[in-house]
Amino acid sequence: MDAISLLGSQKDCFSAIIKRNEPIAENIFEMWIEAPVIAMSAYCGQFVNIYLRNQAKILPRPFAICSIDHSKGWIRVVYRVGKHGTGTREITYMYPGTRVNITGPHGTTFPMSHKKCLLIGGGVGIPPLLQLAVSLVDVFGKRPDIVLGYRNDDTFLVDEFEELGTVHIATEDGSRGIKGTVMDAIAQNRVGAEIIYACGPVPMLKAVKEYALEKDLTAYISLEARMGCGLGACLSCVCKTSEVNKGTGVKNARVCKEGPVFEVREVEL
Amino acid sequence: MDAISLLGSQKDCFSAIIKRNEPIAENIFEMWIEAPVIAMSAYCGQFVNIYLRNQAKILPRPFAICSIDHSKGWIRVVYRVGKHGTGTREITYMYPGTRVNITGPHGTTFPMSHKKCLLIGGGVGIPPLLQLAVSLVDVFGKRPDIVLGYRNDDTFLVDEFEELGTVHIATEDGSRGIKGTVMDAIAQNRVGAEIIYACGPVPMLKAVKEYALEKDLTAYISLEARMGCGLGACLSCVCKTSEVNKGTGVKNARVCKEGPVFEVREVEL
Amino acid sequence: MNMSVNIAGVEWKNPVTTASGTFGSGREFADFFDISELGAITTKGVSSKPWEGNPVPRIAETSSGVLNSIGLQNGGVDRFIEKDLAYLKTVDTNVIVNVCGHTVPEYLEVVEKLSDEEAVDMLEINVSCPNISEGGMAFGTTTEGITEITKAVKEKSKKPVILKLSPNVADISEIGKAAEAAGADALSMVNTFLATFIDIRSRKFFLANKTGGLSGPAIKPIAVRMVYETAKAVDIPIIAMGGIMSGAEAVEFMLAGASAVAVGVANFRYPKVTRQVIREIGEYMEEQGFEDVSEITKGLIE
Amino acid sequence: MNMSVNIAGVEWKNPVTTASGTFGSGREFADFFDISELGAITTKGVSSKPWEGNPVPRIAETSSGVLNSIGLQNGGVDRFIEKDLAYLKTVDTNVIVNVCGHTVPEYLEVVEKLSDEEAVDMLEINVSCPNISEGGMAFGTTTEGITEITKAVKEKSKKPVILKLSPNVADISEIGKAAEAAGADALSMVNTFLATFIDIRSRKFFLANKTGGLSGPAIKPIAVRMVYETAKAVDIPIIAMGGIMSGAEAVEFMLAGASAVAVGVANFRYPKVTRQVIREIGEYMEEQGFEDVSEITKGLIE
Ligand SMILES: Cc1cc2nc3c(=O)[nH]c(=O)nc-3n(C[C@H](O)[C@H](O)[C@H](O)COP(=O)(O)OP(=O)(O)OC[C@H]3O[C@@H](n4cnc5c(N)ncnc54)[C@H](O)[C@@H]3O)c2cc1C
Ligand SMILES: Cc1cc2nc3c(=O)[nH]c(=O)nc-3n(C[C@H](O)[C@H](O)[C@H](O)COP(=O)(O)OP(=O)(O)OC[C@H]3O[C@@H](n4cnc5c(N)ncnc54)[C@H](O)[C@@H]3O)c2cc1C
Ligand SMILES: Cc1cc2nc3c(=O)[nH]c(=O)nc-3n(C[C@H](O)[C@H](O)[C@H](O)COP(=O)(O)O)c2cc1C
Ligand SMILES: Cc1cc2nc3c(=O)[nH]c(=O)nc-3n(C[C@H](O)[C@H](O)[C@H](O)COP(=O)(O)O)c2cc1C
Ligand code: FES
Ligand code: FES
Repeated sequence: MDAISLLGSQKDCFSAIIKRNEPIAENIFEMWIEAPVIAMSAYCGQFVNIYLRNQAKILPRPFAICSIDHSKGWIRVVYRVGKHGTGTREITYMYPGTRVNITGPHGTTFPMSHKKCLLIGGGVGIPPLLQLAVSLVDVFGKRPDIVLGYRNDDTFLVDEFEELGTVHIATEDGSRGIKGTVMDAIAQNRVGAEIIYACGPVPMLKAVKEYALEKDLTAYISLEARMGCGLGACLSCVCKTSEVNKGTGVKNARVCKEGPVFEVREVEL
Repeated sequence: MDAISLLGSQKDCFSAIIKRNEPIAENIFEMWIEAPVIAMSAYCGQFVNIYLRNQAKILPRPFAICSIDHSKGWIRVVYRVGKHGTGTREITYMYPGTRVNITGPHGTTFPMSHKKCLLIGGGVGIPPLLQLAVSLVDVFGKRPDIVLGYRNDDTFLVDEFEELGTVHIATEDGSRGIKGTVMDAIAQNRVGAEIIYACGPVPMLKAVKEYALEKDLTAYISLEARMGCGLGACLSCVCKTSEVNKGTGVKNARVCKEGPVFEVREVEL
Repeated sequence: MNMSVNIAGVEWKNPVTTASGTFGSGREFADFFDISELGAITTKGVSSKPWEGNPVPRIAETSSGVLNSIGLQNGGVDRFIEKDLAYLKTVDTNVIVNVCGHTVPEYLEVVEKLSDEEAVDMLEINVSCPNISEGGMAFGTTTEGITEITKAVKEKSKKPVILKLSPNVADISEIGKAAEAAGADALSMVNTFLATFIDIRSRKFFLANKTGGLSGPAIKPIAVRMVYETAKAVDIPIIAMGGIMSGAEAVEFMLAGASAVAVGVANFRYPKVTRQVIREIGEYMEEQGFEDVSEITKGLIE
Repeated sequence: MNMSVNIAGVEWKNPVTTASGTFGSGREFADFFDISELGAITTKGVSSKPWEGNPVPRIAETSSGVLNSIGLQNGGVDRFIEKDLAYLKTVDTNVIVNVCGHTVPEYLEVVEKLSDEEAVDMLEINVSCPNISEGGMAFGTTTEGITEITKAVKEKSKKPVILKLSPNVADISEIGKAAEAAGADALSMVNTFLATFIDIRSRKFFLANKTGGLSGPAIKPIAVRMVYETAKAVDIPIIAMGGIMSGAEAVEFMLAGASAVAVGVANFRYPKVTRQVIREIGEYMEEQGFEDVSEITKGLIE
């Protein structure tokens, strides 16, 4: 087996103390939460559900765990404030020192590998790759290649990635790094890899899938989906699978349970 | 005419800055709001509507204006946090420096008189009498008699009333002043009056009505009602009247428009 | 950019009116903004004689909703003409009068009196109020009932007639079709949902009338579905309502097929909301590159 | 203080179960608390063959509500028995299996298979799902439909049968009476309200299935009214649901006449909510001086 799959099993729902909640780019915030149980049991790729105070909004907001501070028992999420989405706007008003309801960790993790790793992230798909990079360096001591796609030079988390691996940047408007997509950046920088980890918008993931199939590489992608429970109970969040899924008994997998991390060949994008 | 009726007409709805919001007794808070337009046009007896941030709660919360600081352009409301009522709980979380949506001033005012005035308040019916006392002293230079009923010695606003008139206190448990009702306090203290102003729970207002009719005194009472719009448009807040009401065309008056202040003889309690 | 709409022959400067019973006759809101900016003002329900309405409490707050059982209190049509209509004459916009009654003759008395008033532009027939025992909802829940009342009113009315539909039915589009067949010039929908609230401390119904009508954002997803179904079934214009709190919900109802919208309990939360709704519909048109507001009504991509 | 209730011959340790489709088969919630504390666990809908369900998006958030169009995805009854029921055997509480189908024979196949399973305590027949084209809601919206399915199921079932009613009807108590007359042992109500949500930016229906079912606190006032009306009309016990977020709403439904309650989308907001509901019902009983939980069901003062 060339990948180590680790699954956290301990879960709880509780009100955790917010330690920091600040903008780090336009409409992008980072929030540090004191959640020792989650920090202890979570692995890279998993997510947490954040519950809103607003009683009119019932559904949890799922966010990938961007990084874990094991010594403090803190976790970090980096989130985009939606233009029309009002829940994330409300999260920006959650002040440090106050409490937020949270459950986690949920979902599958990035199976780690000692091979030559390529991390590909686009937009708010970038955050979950940070803890993966940390873990890869920690466990295997190898610096991965990291390709990050942003809209423009209003980037975030780049410094932290640069400490962990070789970073290539693509921007839509060319204001930083290469003008174009992450795939353009891979081609132009001739980035090679034995295994791929990717998270980002669907068009990007489709390109990653094509690339992985063409080069016959294993590629783990992390998916987003509209969620209800975020726990595996309601079947809101499914994605089509190529085979009958063991968890559901049909050709569907729950992104919150069998995902969010899938090997590209398992799912239809 | 022995009473001067003054009606504010200028209205607005806007987000006003909260200057203070603190507990002054158990489950009783006072909130100072910077609302110059309201401060300028409001008279004693009128109320404001406070709108909640919680999108799940649509109806405004009506609160009497307890006092007006004309020099600063501030108004004060003193409010009870309901045991099961969640809107007032939310209002306690409105921090100074943040903004609150508010409209006002609404409703009728206490018609002021140069006669010997008796002010009778019970519970959260006490706050609106404060601005009345201030106005009576300001305009006519006479100190009114003031009878205040509380549950126990966890009283509020007493010091401020004492600066304006002669205060008699009744408490349900006898822990301060006379043990009993405001009517007991009036009887025991042999408080005399030519005109009465009262605000408080319905049983108290019924006793005041009986007393006023017996002694043949004019008595203005301020009523509470379940409100919808709080503006006179929806007819949620009516009370029964003895005559066909000019505002509505039936034997009903709108507490938010023809009230909250009524002469006792106009309404059925 | 054209925001005006033509509803059954009446030109509205924009597609926004007020929901009956939530705006009085406009006077109270004139303190806050220039109400002539509205496409139309829809008044509270008016009956042939004065109605006292239901006992209090008449209103309760629910999660994202409001439950009311006013019971159509009003001072009667004569007083309405004398006081409210006299005031509304001074406001430069359309006036839609909401008409209620217990029996057909009661409705007709009001219709006839208002037909002679120049200041009245349209009549909205309320056959869907859940808060009165006879009449009201009774006419609005069967195809026979709606046919009877529509025919009778159309025969007497000199003004375009809007039938206001009840959502407390299995298939609202059937009722809408029956109203159209009987001659209705337009439909308005939805009235409130029959509902209740029990106070668990007193163990009694909270409303003195036991039940009431639910409206507000809580019911919007059901109302949008009903407007969509009905718009497919009829050719007359629909004035839609049910939980419009901003331009977004107004646009949503129009995409579902409504030609105009009415704002109800949102007026209780923010007295200037109707003006905001008009502005935000305009902003949406700009964003989508629409020249005419009717493009929203035809704009759903299925 | 006695919190146990007897629903159609089955003893529940307390009157709280989960609403079908919102709790899976319980496994996911067992991570959070001991689910054997529940009066019963109601599973997601189970059909004779595996169902893929509807395309995504299948869920949307509305004001104080949730709109879903899952379309009853499930792995079929055989897989259910093998996987879910095997797990539920290890949980010390009642198991209610929600049964769905397109045709009567499809329902009966599931009923027969589950009738032979000792671990199944009750069957809940879902004739009210608005998210599948045939079957589902079709059986639940007419007295004929409900009579047919109830009789057929009762003939085959060895377990007590609960009929789950649709709120998308003009008079739900009529449907409830028909179910009772046809032999239903209990009723559960309400299923979701047919509703929709249009995304105004894309100008498309948000849900891939166009329409969905609305539930949550938004609809509670309508659901309580329906439970009240039906409880007056029938003698069989009612399991009530629709927006229960805490003990207060559970008590409200019981005062309206329900013998038990089910918690749905509240599980999405707070995974331990069912335990809290049980505790708060107990606190309410203490506060009101009730010795037996059935006193709440009889406790409304009219
Ligand atoms: C497993 C997972 C991990 C995620 N990680 C991150 C992250 O690290 N950083 C980040 O910025 N975003 C992340 N997202 C997306 C994030 O959940 C949404 O941006 C957020 O829920 C939007 O909420 P809102 O209240 O602003 O939107 P609203 O439109 O108000 O939300 C309405 C409903 O739609 C859902 N929703 C809206 N947009 C999305 C979306 N793009 N994906 C899924 N559900 C959505 C909401 O959760 C809510 O239920 C993740 C999503 C998933 C499924
Ligand atoms: C003209 C007027 C002046 C008032 N002045 C004061 C004051 O100065 N200080 C004070 O503490 N209280 C005052 N009240 C009462 C105050 O409005 C209520 O206590 C408050 O609305 C309760 O809100 P809640 O969110 O806690 O209750 P909830 O139960 O959550 O409210 C639900 C609904 O019921 C209404 N409601 C609940 N209790 C009352 C009540 N007792 N009277 C009227 N509506 C109610 C709410 O406004 C809301 O619409 C006044 C009421 C009126 C009508
Ligand atoms: C307090 C109140 C009074 C109402 N009175 C009437 C009425 O007199 N006639 C009528 O047809 N509808 C009446 N309605 C229904 C509204 O006009 C409207 O159909 C409903 O409230 C839905 O819109 P909303 O959700 O925007 O409030 C009333 C609604 C409320 C809340
Ligand atoms: C995501 C979801 C899935 C559901 N699936 C089913 C189902 O399979 N069978 C069924 O009878 N009801 C189903 N329902 C309806 C619920 O059981 C319940 O009747 C409804 O949600 C009202 O309760 P609530 O407001 O507490 O959620 C589902 C509801 C939701 C939200
Ligand atoms: S969100 Fe409920 S199963 Fe995934
Ligand atoms: S609260 Fe609407 S008229 Fe008084």
